[in-house]
Amino acid sequence: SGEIKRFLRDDGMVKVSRSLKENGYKIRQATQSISHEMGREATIEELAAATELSAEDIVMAMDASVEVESIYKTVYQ
Amino acid sequence: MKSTNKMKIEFDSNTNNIGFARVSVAAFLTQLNPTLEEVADVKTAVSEAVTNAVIHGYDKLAGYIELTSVLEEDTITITIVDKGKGIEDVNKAMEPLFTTKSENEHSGMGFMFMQAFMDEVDVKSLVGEGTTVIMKKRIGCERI
Amino acid sequence: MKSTNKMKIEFDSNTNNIGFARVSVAAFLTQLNPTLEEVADVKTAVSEAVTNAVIHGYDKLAGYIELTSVLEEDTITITIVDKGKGIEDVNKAMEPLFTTKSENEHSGMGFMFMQAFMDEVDVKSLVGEGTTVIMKKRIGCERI
Ligand SMILES: Nc1ncnc2c1ncn2[C@@H]1O[C@H](COP(=O)(O)OP(=O)(O)O)[C@@H](O)[C@H]1O
Ligand SMILES: Nc1ncnc2c1ncn2[C@@H]1O[C@H](COP(=O)(O)OP(=O)(O)O)[C@@H](O)[C@H]1O
Ligand SMILES: [Mg+2]
Ligand SMILES: [Mg+2]
Repeated sequence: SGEIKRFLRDDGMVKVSRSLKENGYKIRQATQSISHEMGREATIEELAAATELSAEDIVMAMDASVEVESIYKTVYQ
Repeated sequence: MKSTNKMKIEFDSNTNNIGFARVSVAAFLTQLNPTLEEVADVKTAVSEAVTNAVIHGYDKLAGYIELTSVLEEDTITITIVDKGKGIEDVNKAMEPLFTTKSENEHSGMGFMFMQAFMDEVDVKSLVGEGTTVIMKKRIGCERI
Repeated sequence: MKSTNKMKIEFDSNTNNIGFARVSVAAFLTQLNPTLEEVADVKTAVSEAVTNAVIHGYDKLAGYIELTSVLEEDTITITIVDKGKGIEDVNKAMEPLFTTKSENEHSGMGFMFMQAFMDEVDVKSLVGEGTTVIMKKRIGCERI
């Protein structure tokens, strides 16, 4: 099944996010630039559009306990 | 007008599940297009309520926690139920700094956080039967 | 030895809830300390199974979906139940490229994804009664 997985991924059908840390950085950047532009806080839909992440993945990436859990996973990637 | 949507999660009383409950509610809440601050508010309130169910409700005993979440228009209602030991005096329990576990890092601020971050917090409890916490928050009213 | 932990989520059949289901399972799974790739595998499989329940099981009708997740040792078992229309021929349905909804962007690859990303996939279905998908994955075996 390893080969099928690789094929499906290389084909772009499945996206594997690089790391939660990287996503966290993208989200924080987008939060800042949107609030600067709009003069108010960014909504999750605006952040999803700006980062190309799903809204649920954004809330998961921003959850501290999940980030801590995943520290060594960034090494793995 | 937004339609109604409902979810329910049930899980073992286990400190490991606090993060799971918090993230599940946050993921469900994204449908109301909240800001990250609104998400953080709800997550904090859920963490406090679920922590109370695990630490005080069931203490070291095994048990189930049930969390229901309903989206109606722009409001999220979250109900957290444990069948644990219950609270003798709810009004007193909700006073800032009141705690029955001062030995540990329990500061007696849990209910205060829930009240600060949600629009409404309602607690029903019976000794020996368990505790139900109902919290509501309107999303998006700080925008415009 | 790791102890057992269990959660159950129930939600309306609604495409908006697919993301919620996926992230809830991912958040629960973090307890087994998975790699990001393992998390992505499980999220993909859950998305496919829940999408099938919404799109094929209930089609446009209202209904509930139940997802149970159990952690035992280093293995996660996920069970997804719908009470929708059921599958006539499960073996045929599981063949790559088989789909009963070719009009839309349904490519008939859902079951293939589940099988590729999980270690075991078991499907039970009865026409008129609904469908149960049970998937298992051992976490951490690609490390060492
Ligand atoms: N689910 C519950 N079951 C039993 N007792 C509870 C529950 N939730 C809160 N309590 C009681 O209310 C008190 C105050 O709760 P809280 O404000 O969260 O402070 P803390 O958790 O730091 O003690 C707790 O010390 C406990 O006695
Ligand atoms: N939960 C379900 N209820 C009813 N039918 C289903 C269900 N899941 C799958 N099926 C049937 O199996 C077929 C194959 O599913 P899948 O491999 O996911 O491909 P696709 O969803 O792209 O059609 C579907 O087209 C449908 O006929
Ligand atoms: Mg507390
Ligand atoms: Mg499918």
